[in-house]
Amino acid sequence: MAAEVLVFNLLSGIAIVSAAAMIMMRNPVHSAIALVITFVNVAAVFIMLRAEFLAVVQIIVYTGAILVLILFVLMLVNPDELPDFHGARPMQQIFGFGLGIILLAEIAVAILTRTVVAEPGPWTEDGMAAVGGNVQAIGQVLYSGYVLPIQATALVLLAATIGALFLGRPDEDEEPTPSRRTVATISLAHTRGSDQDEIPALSSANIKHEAGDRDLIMARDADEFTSTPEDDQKGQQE
Amino acid sequence: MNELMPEHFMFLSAALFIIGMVGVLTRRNVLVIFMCVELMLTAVNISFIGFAWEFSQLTGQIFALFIIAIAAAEAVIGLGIIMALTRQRDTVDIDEVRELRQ
Amino acid sequence: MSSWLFLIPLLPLAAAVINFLFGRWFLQHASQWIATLAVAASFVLSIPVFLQIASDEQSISQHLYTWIPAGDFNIPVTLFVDQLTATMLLVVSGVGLLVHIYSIGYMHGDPGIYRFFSYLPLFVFSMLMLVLADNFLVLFVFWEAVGLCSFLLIGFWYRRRSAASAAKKAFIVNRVGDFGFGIGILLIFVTYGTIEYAGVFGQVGDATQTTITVIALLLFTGAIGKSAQLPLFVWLPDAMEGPTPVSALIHAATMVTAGIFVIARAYPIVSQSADAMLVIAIIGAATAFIAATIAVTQYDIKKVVAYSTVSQLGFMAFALGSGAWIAAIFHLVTHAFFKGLLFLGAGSVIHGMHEEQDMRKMGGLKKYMPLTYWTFLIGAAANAGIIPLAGFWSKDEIILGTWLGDQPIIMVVAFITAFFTSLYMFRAVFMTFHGEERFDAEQVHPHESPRVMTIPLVVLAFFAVTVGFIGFPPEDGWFHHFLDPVFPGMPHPDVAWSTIVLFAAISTVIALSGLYIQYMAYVKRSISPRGISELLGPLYKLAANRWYLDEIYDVLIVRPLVAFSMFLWRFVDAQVIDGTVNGVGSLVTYTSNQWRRAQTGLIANYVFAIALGAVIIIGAFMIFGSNLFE
Amino acid sequence: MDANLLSSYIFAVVVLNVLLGLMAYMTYLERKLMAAMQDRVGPNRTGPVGLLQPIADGIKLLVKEDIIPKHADRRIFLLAPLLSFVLAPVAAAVIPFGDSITVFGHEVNLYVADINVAALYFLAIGSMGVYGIILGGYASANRYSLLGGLRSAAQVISYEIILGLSLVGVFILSGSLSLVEIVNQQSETLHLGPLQLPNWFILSQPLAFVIFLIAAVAETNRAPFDLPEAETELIGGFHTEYSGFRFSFFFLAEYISMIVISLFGATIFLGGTDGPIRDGVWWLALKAFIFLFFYIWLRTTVPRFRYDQLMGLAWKVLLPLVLINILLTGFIRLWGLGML
Repeated sequence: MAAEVLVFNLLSGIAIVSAAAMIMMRNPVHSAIALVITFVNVAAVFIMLRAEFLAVVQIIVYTGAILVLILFVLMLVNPDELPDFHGARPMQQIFGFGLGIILLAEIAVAILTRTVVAEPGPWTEDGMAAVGGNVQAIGQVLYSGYVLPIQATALVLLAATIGALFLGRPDEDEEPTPSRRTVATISLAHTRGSDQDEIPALSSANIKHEAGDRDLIMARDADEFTSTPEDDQKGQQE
Repeated sequence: MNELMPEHFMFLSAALFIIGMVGVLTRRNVLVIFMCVELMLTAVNISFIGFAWEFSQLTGQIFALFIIAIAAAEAVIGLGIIMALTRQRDTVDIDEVRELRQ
Repeated sequence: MSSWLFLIPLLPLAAAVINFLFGRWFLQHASQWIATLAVAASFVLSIPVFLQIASDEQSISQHLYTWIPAGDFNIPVTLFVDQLTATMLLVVSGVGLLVHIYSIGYMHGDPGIYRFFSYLPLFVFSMLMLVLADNFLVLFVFWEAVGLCSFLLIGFWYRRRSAASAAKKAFIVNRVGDFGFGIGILLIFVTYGTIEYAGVFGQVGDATQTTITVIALLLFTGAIGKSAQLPLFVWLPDAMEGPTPVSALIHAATMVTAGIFVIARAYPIVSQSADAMLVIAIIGAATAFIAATIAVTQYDIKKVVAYSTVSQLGFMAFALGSGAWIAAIFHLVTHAFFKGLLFLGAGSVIHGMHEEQDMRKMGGLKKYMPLTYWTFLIGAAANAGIIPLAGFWSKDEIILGTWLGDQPIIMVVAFITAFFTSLYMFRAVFMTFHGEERFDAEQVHPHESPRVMTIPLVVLAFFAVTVGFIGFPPEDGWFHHFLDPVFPGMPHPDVAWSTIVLFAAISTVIALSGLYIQYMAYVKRSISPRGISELLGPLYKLAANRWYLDEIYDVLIVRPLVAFSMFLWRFVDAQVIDGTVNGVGSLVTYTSNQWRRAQTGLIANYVFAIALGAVIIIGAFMIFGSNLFE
Repeated sequence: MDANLLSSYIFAVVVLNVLLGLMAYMTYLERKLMAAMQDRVGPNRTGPVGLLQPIADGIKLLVKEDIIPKHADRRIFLLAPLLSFVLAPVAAAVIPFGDSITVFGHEVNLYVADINVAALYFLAIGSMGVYGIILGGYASANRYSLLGGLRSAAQVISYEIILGLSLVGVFILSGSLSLVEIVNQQSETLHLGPLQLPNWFILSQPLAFVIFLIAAVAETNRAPFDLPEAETELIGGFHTEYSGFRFSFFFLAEYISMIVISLFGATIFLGGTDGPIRDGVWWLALKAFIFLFFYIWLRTTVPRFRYDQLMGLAWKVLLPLVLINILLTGFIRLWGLGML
């Protein structure tokens, strides 16, 4: 089945190239798009490996949710703040690539020299077809042998949701201040109240008498539009 | 190689994993590092699914499923942290975040 | 029938939990009704159980759940009722019910009443479970639980320093006995490989004679603590700091008899060891005698009754030791009624005298509280062994048992003790109720207690009179036949009627002589107690000072312990341990300061370290090989 | 290359072209219907009753100038509309248009592919569709476009969860993710005494159907959930900077999405090709048309939501409802299997 190998090589070639592009791109949005391409190709590889369900899940979760969220965050970040790829740490990059090459060599040797031996299981293509397909097969195995891990995963997801809500809540570093006093004015044009810096917070001492006895001021000129605290005191003395 | 062999997907997995690792090591943008981590997780998934395919087992696929679920949780938390970070420090440069040094 | 056996202990537990959780805020005085009804229900439920046991002589058991399923080591929680347990069930729940009713009057108005009425049913629950247990571990758990309840109830008025320290004393002294008891149970498990009654008792003979003796003595150690035998009885008189109903229920009728119950329950083991039985008999006799001599010299009415309790427990113990098993249990039952009666009567006196306990400040109370007087008199007479009251039958039988068991010395001691019993009992009666009124009539207005308190007195008095007849005729009564299956293989010596009558006559003479002496001393005033005490001189002082046992313990145990603790604190803790801990701390601080430099704060460096580690490990794997991939 | 594969390819081409043609006349239909509802005439000059209007529009868009903003991220700017346009009809591949028919001696299946995970595949393609919008908004280097893109991303992710979960009830009842299988199950007939009912899932899952309808509207960014392109606040949203045929790609993608999701909803809930007489693709078309009519009707009737209302509706109202629906369905299913 040379065709199969051909298709596989094509898909994995695209995946690897776009993954490499992902880490080489300067613009993180381009990186994200490269990663989308990688993921879609990986999903196709999954289909070749008889994992249709996981392929779809891969697309829905990784490309449809996680990467969209990453893009989302990327766009919220000011592009000017993005650090350079070719930053001030050349040593770091040399070491990074060096390590990558060594590790690749090691794993290549491992893959080529070692073989994995294991008992083949029952889930061949026919085996899966017998229960109705990949989804049904996964469902049977998952909900018979992995009930507890499923529950644990649900808890992890719940905890993550709560954690995200906690992390994403608005800043609360501002002390809740007592509500500012608003100056009741009838404005024709410019209110003096808005020009004043800040009107002191209403204290409990003067809140009571102010609540009821403030009348509507019919303004004749601009100075009368606003009643200031001094005015209030005057009014009380009278 | 005229047939699809385990070596195929193992090389794919290794290559993607190492590319992700190199990305984590060399990039400074937290978001890109984040994407690289996702890539590494996917690389591991390829291994799992590949072995599941080779031995006609489903255990590998189920592990991959769990990895995807956990990756989703990780992404949510990670992005939440990044959001908090940008709000507080106005940066996504990982080298500027070094409070732990104290 | 056996299907709702579990309700008997469960109901008091439920009442205790409800009162404890909701008592303070919601129930308050309503808690007393919950507790009383629950105990009443378990009493009512106990009756058919008893009747069934009595009719078909089959033991009942109900498996509740498996507490510890660990391989071969299974501890089931199973309720087990045989004749002995059925008797105890009736006694515990019956006396418990009466004490609950009495407490409604006695504790009226106490702010902690909900607490009282959650501890008391909790005690009833624990005691019921203790007697219902079918293995030694469950027995031990509830053995400790009744100790805990005793602690809580003695220290019920915990703001009173003496109550708090009495509670602690009771708890700590009991620990000594419990320690031995625990080791005994471990030894049983090691020896027999099981701790279930049936399994252990079925293979008693497999162990060596020494082992059996050691096990029996260790079990008796527990009984020494719990049943206040020499030398650990010092806690019981102090325990009178608790409310009087508690003294009646726990420290007279039920908990202190747990030790006797356990020895009786372990009959198959104990009866195999003549040495152990001899030790039990000697300790019991000594306890009975010493406590009786102390009781004669006490002035606190509750202390008199308390020492009387210790003395009577000594009676039961040496009855067990002498082989008079059924007599011991018989005495346990009768004692529960008349001693409960005496305590409640004493409580009624104290209540009527406005918390006055000193008999020197009483006298002539007969006309103020007639009901209390008559019932107290009945209880005292029963305790002293006046024919035909309950105490007479059981005590006479014990003395007879010592003779039958070839323990003539103990028999003599028993007779002397019986004489002292009569002395202190009637001394208490006459000092309290007869003679001139020595209290301050301006301050104190004695009055009869409310009906809720006197009714239990009357009921108990009725039983104190009649319950002895279940053991009539002596050695051949209904009770003997009832309990016979519990003690298989117990010898049944034929006793001639003449012997029985002779012993009864001697007992009666002794009891009546005590009565007569006290009548002359405190009513007719023809004998001066003071003169006698001066005549006896050092002997009297010895008894009045409780044989200096507390002082001896203080010198021998408490002070060295305190000194050792000071040493541990000042030197071992403050210098050795703290020095080590601080040294470790500073070492860690120093090394951490050195290592801190590795913390660059650059995540890239950390990731690099991880990746480098992975590369090195995989490389090592590839070079040196492993069998993982082959 | 076996014959089956070949026939699938041919059928795919047919479907694609039909979809494109339908799309063109969808715009005409919408304008006509809206005009009728708003008491206007609508397009009526080009051709008889304006029938050639879509073609004229197409030509107009193709010949218009293609403007690329100066600061735009060129590559992504060019990629985004293509992505939208390509992905929109791909989802139609799994929709069964009927049983197999015999053409020239070959048996031809009236669907492109019957894959085992068809419904999930549909959702996956739908979730990919958001890239076109978000990337288009980003690449335009325009704050309004960016905001439109972000809104779209949040909205589509949120409503995709609702959309997916609303289908779970159907999956539980049918026990399959394959659309062919789901349609087959719906073609059975229920006998309730004298009453004969089709086994359509709208009858057993009415709540899920309503939620699906709402989520579908939001998923396709249509009124009243067309926040990404809210003209009044975002001057057009993500496609502000697009013009000419690039704009038309977005435009086409939206209408194709509408048609495809209508077909999908008709397949899942309304029995697909099942009908009272003479099963066939015409029933599917009729049902999809009902959906499409509903879309247009909604657009002319309901004002646009505010953004927080939109998200609140998804997370606080629909999500709990849909979870309750799943729970109930699960219990009923267990009960039906005698496991409860």
